[in-house]
Amino acid sequence: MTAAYVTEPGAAPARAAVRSEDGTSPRERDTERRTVTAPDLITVHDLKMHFPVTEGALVPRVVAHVKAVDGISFTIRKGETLGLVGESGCGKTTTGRCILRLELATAGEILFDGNNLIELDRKSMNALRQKIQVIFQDPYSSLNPRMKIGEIIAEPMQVHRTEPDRAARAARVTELLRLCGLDPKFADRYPHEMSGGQRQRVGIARALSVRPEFIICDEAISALDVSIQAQIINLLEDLRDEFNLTYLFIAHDLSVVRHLCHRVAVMYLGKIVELAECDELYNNPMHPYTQALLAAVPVPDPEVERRRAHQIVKGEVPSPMNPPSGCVFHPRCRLAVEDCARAVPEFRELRLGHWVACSVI
Amino acid sequence: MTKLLEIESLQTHFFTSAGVVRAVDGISYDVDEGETIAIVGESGCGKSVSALSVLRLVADPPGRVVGGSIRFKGRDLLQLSEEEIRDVRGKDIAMVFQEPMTSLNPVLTIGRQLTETLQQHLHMSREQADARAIELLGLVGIAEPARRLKQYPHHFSGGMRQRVMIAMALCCNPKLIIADEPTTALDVTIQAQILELMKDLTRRFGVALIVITHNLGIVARYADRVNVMYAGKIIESGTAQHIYHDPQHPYTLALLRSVPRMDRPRQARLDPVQGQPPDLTRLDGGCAFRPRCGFAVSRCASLPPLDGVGAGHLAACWETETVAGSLQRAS
Amino acid sequence: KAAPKKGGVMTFVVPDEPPSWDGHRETTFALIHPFAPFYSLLIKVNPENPSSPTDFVCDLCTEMPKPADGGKTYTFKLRQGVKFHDGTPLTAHDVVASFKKIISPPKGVTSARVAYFVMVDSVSAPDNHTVVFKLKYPSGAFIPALATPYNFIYSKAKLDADIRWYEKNVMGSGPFKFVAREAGAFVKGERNKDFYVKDRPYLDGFEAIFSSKQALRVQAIRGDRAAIEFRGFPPKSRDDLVKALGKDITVQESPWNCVLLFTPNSKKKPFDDVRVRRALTLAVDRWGGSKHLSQIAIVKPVGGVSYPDHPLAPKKAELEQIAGFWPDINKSRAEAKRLLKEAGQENLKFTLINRAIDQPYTIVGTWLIDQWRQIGVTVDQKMDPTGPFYAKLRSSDFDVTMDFNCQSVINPLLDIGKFLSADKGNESYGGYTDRTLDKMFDDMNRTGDEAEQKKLMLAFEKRVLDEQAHSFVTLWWNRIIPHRSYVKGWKVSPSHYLNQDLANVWLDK
Amino acid sequence: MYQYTLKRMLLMIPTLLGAGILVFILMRLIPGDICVLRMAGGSGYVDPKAIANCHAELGLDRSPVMQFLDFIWGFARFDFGNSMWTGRPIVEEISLRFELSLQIAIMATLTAILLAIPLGTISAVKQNTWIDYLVRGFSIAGIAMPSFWLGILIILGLLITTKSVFGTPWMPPIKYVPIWVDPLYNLSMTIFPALATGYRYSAVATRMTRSALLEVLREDYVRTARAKGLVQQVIIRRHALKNALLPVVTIIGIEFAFLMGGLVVTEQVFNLNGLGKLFVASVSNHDYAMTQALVMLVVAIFIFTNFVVDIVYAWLDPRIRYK
Amino acid sequence: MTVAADVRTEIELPDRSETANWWSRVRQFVRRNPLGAAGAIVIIVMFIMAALADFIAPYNPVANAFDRLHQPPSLENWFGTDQFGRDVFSRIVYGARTALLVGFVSSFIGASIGLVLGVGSAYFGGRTDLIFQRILDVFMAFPLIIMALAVISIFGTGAQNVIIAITIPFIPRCARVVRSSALAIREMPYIDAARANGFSHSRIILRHMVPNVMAPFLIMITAFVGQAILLEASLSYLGLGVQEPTPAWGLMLQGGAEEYAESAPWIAIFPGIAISLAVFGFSLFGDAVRDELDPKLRSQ
Ligand SMILES: Nc1ncnc2c1ncn2[C@@H]1O[C@H](COP(=O)(O)OP(=O)(O)OP(=O)(O)O)[C@@H](O)[C@H]1O
Ligand SMILES: Nc1ncnc2c1ncn2[C@@H]1O[C@H](COP(=O)(O)OP(=O)(O)OP(=O)(O)O)[C@@H](O)[C@H]1O
Ligand SMILES: [Mg+2]
Ligand SMILES: [Mg+2]
Repeated sequence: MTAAYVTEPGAAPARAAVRSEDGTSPRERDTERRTVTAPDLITVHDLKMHFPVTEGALVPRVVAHVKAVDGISFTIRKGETLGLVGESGCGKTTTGRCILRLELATAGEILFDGNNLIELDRKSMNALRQKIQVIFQDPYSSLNPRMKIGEIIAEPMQVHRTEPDRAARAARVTELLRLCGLDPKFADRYPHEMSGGQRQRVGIARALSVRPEFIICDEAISALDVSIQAQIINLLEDLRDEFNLTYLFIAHDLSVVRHLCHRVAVMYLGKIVELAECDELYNNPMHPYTQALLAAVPVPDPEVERRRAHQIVKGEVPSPMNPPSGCVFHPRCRLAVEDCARAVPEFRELRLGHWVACSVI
Repeated sequence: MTKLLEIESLQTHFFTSAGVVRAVDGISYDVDEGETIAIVGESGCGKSVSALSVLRLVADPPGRVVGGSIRFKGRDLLQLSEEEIRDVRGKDIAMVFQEPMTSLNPVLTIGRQLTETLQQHLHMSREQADARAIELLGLVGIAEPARRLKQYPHHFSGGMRQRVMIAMALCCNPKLIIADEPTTALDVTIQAQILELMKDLTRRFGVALIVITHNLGIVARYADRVNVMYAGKIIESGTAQHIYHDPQHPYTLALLRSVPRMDRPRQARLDPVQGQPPDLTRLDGGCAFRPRCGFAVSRCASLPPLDGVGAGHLAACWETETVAGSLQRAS
Repeated sequence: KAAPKKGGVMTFVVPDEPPSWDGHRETTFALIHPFAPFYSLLIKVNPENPSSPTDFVCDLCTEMPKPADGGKTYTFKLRQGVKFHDGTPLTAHDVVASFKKIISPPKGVTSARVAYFVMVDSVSAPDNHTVVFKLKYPSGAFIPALATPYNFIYSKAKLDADIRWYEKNVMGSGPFKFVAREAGAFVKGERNKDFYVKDRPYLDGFEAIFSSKQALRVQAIRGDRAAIEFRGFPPKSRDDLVKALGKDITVQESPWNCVLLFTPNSKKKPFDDVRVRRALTLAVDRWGGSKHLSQIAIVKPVGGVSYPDHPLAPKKAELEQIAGFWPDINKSRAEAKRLLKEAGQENLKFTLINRAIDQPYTIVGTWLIDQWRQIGVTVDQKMDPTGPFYAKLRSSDFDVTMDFNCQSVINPLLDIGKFLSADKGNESYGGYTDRTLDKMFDDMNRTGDEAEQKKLMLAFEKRVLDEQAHSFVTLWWNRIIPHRSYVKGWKVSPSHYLNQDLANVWLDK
Repeated sequence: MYQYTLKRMLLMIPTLLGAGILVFILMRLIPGDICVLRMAGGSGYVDPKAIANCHAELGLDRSPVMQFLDFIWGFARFDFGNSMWTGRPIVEEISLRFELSLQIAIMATLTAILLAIPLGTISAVKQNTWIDYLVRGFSIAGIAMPSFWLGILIILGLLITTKSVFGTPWMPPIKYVPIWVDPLYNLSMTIFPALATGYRYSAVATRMTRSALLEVLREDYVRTARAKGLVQQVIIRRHALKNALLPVVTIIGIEFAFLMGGLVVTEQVFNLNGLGKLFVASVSNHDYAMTQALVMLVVAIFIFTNFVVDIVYAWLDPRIRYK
Repeated sequence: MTVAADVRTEIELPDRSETANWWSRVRQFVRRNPLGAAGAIVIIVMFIMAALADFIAPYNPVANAFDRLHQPPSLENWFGTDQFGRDVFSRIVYGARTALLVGFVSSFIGASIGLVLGVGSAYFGGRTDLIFQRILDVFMAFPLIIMALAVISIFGTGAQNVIIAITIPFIPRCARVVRSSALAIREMPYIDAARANGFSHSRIILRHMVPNVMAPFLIMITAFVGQAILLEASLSYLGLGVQEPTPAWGLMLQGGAEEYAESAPWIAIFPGIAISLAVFGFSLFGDAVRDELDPKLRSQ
């Protein structure tokens, strides 16, 4: 690094992270070390996704924009899991879709392996798609009901020619099903013959089929039953370790994010309001929104609950079509001062690797 | 103190082409006045159906209450005529449903939907009903209630709709409110608002509350007593304290262990409940959790009764000792 | 016979609505039925004897003229005191102006019957009550052409002001005055009190209601929503009406100056082979067909190329000599099969183009197909609406087509022009050229001698239908008019175009 | 609302233009010639000069592009020109027929609504009982019966029964008289076709009501209403029916538009001098001008009806209210 | 503490619930949907008539017999004879062929073209969809019978052209329905998954979207068959349908219905019943298909 040392907003800390006080498992330390030394895999810089709202059926005219994602930046290192949390409609999914280029971002850049995904032509993008996979929230609608499980898993291999011949594909399907904890005989079943948890395993197997480097898990577990969620979380963890996968883990269950992620970004109304190492964020939340979010999560222990202070944030998330001026959180913020309504807070690195967008603290 | 609601061996089955779904298969519990009872359990275990059965709202066909009794203030709701049960619905017992987005009629104003209950049960005039509706909306924390009355559900956000649903439930000063996953569809911050509101209102008006949920955290915060359901049966019942600190049924235990917890240090690995939820059409006579249970023994092939394992603490398991033992060892 | 009663409004149904109201330019009976009562003609068929093909009487003239100048000049004296409905007097100049419009229309004006009057050299009015026609050559076709019911006499003043005025207006001198018309619905007329025939018309008025579905027209008569329909009903409807209404229904029938033909395309294989064409006609049992089809369709008389009751038409014995009219159908069919075999066409298959009109086109077509089936020929029928049907006829886009000839005044000398060579007659669609035939036709028209004409006609007939087998007559039509018995004074004629001024009609109510 | 209306009007233009192009091309693809058709009464022969003359008179000798531009330009000025067949102004030709068609369409639609909504509701509420089967059978029978067949049966039935009852056969009038001139006469003519088509079209609407209501009855808010202890009738009337009517309104709207332009067969059966009959006549007469005008009219009615349906929709469903 | 078994231990597959055999499936269908079953019977009878017409029909359906004109039903002629003396029963049996041919071919072709257009339009969206929508508007607004009339006038009559005339109006109707369900499908995550994997447009359309709009497609087809039979009858009534002497129900109604409605009603009654029954059958069956395929209706 030379004199022009300017960290990207939201970038991973350059040196070893502040350790949490409590004991961490050997495995966790291991991954942490890897994170520190690993190169950046994906860098999102000032990403904006504004959906035009049109009127007029004949000659559509743009009357407004839904600012689903409004200038966010972060970096994910190889082997790292970044959690993305926030309330419904804050733009988590849209961020993921922009990276997958299911939506063409309005502005900003997404660097993956040195390529800016936003500017890539269709052909080179398709080649890259093999490395970026996705697991969706709804296990019921993310599998084509008219295809057999085997076909679903084999199709990406066929298209990307990672496994050009049929027999090899079949063998790999068996292997993948096993890997995801399913009986290989499932290969010639249809999705509707399976339970939600099983389907989610199929979704994971499909994502793994072309040996990706980066997987976007968009609420991959929130549609599942509590008793099944843990199975899938463990599976995701195991696979990450085994194949050195990088995850963008989108969720709104804060306890799951805490369990699974190395770093966490908190989004609110199209912006990242806080980004930090996982333990740092949970132990020392700085942004008032993050604090409220954490306070709102009930803990399954009556004793603890009785002792906890219940700080409840007022109001609801405004529409991204006309977000509040200044700091988007100020109408609901308990710390808000007059200036918050005017000045857009800077996304600052308040501590090493701990970025916050709040001008009050 | 008299029991407000006594449910005894309630059985509700669905007769479908795939076979008989024993959605609720002999559950019994009581609710005292002003008490908050939680029912937890995984998806499809019969929580909603048991709640709907209380007001005889299960779609018939295919569903039917095939056995048991539900006594509300001593009257068996299952024996009432259609008119009599209508009088109970909304007046004595009110319900709040899971999906605030679809549970309100999109083509009627909020006001209309609120006042029609008042007019039906309390025979209020239009003006009286409107006044009461405004009062109720204010109560559940909706600003400018008079103006809001004339609006339609689509003008309201999810959280506000759920507030309206609560206002609607409170309309006729019911003795009991059954809330079926009232916050599942909402964001955490909104969820907290709604729960706090419900807790507050039920306390203030002394309304008993049955909350159905699968979020163990919510239960811990609000419930006096907890019933854990599995495959159409209550498998454990007790105070929140019992359930969280002294679970006697392997399923309860497994459920508690499987969720990552914010109040504890990060675990290396989660401890999931193995296997898949049971198919309610193909239950054999034995304990339904047996195939997924780490404590299963041969005796589990016969149905364990829901027996007391402590004061006000019931569990349906042959191996409660072993379970308790394992708990001791673990801690 | 009861004395005619005055008064009453007669309602009748008309299957179609005419395009314009100008008789000179239109060719459909739909114009005649509602509009003929408004106009006078110079001469017309005898309303007392309409079934005769040769009985013409004066309408506006006072006396049928004798041809002078070797048959080249006809001088008509007109009635005095005839008035148009607007009160202006009708003079010879009006008659001349009308016929000039028919015979030699000015540019931009359409007349449908220019060809009828090719023999006319000039028409003039030496004085107010005399009209003189000068012909280029004597012709037996002139008087019948003159009696054509479309030759309405218009007012010269109106024509001078706007020669196309009559397309959208009515102003004649006929027995009825125009009252109202509603598009697609009806035309109403009322009695012309100043009509030149004393005490006529009997009716106070009439109402012509347009109704395109035949079944509905039949029911209308049954339910007394209408008294009569002048085109004709099929036999079954007649029987139903009689059965339902008994003596309230009177039926008048007449052979009809219309005939269906079928014409092979001589330019197309294998119909360029006379043997194939002959086989097709030999297969058709006309005598049997007459008996059978007359029960279900508006056809009956067996005849050759000219109207069967006309003096020029062949006698039955003569007819039986012609192929397709042989009394022994089995022999005829055997011959047909032999011919086909000889021509190598035993498994002949073709499509018959037909006009999508039930009575009698579809029925005759279907019957023909069954007739041909019996000599092993497979035929597909393709029905076309009138527009496309004409288009196909005229462009020779067919194997075999149904064809028709339907004229108003019976005038065989004109009517058989239908069979001339393609370049000569313009009305034949077989695509053949036969100069012998053309010469026979010319000779027939030029000779005044009736016996000679008859001889030539027979030869013509033989050549068209048998020897050269160009085009074939199926059956002549049969006009069946069942009407309310209270309709009196109307006599059926061999053409639905004729005798429609309604002057003599009265209601016995 | 005003702006919305304006927008809808603009939206009509491409549809109308498309329909104009379509009908223009279709008509000219039909083999045959109006002039031949007019003048070939006796034997199919027409003097070529007469044809040329007639073409010039009707403007058919110009290039198709010119003809098209003329048609569209005339249409844009609401100048529909003259019928090629009768030579009279098209507006005059259409007006009486329009009146009749409109009356029948309104009466038939009313019949359909009056049949469909109660029957559909009963059928849904009593799902899978014999009443349900009966209603469904009755309504499907309406669709299954060819309409002309039904018409023939009606007329014949009237003739035969009146004959046996009164001694003289009676049939409906075959001539249209506007309702304000002679209501009784008018109704005695229009009632039968209106019933016949109304029954037929009620079938679709009945089925739609039934299935929409069944769907709505499964909705959460109906369960909410039941949980509030409302009476069944109130639930159906207030909560279910209003929602269920949304798709039914669409169906009825489409059918109304269809009735305005598509009653071809029924008009033949009852000799109704309506738009359908005129349509058939003008197509078979090759009356380009008339057919074009009629298509534009019917398409405009179709669009207008859709517009009305949208307004009714907005009135029924507060979620779609236009500013 | 119970040892957490490795999550990856296979979830074993229970035996496939013994796939209900064919017969019990049929019985279930009949129980669930008695009206649909009645419709199915009608359709089966029609198919049998069409397939085995040569054996079932006692007479040649086109041979005229002028000695037996409009005979009432009797032992020789079960349904009587028509105006050409042809056996009505035989003509009805053979007529099933025409009805099924016209019905199935037109609805299949119409629905298939509509399927491709609808799915394509929904998938590509944007301007393509906008233009396509406007074109659909035109065709939807265009009076159906006039379109048929024009098509027949252009191409001429005959079964094949009747099929064309009936097919054309079906296309936009099917396209519209398919498009709206394809729009919903396009938003499904599995389509996103396919797009995220860079599958080609044709693959996404053909493998992922088309199979999933099969339900509305099949529903449309069954609904269309009945309509096509009716439309053919209407065209026949206007003289534009299948032509004599082809045995076709609509044609039989046209030729005989009005003229002989009173004196020889059997000429018109039997084909009328045949048409009504067929349409009735297909409508009932179509409803049943919809109930079976539409999960919303099924879970009642
Ligand atoms: N295609 C689109 N067109 C217009 N607006 C869109 C589109 N997709 C998303 N949005 C809007 O963008 C905002 C962000 O949506 P997004 O799905 O990214 O939120 P999310 O954080 O994933 O929410 P959830 O937790 O509910 O999944 C929402 O307000 C949404 O309505
Ligand atoms: N209408 C129905 N027909 C058939 N089976 C039904 C019906 N409704 C519910 N069931 C079955 O009854 C069982 C219990 O359903 P219930 O809705 O009570 O579950 P739940 O515990 O509320 O689940 P969730 O947490 O998903 O709401 C389920 O297995 C379900 O499949
Ligand atoms: Mg999302
Ligand atoms: Mg539930």
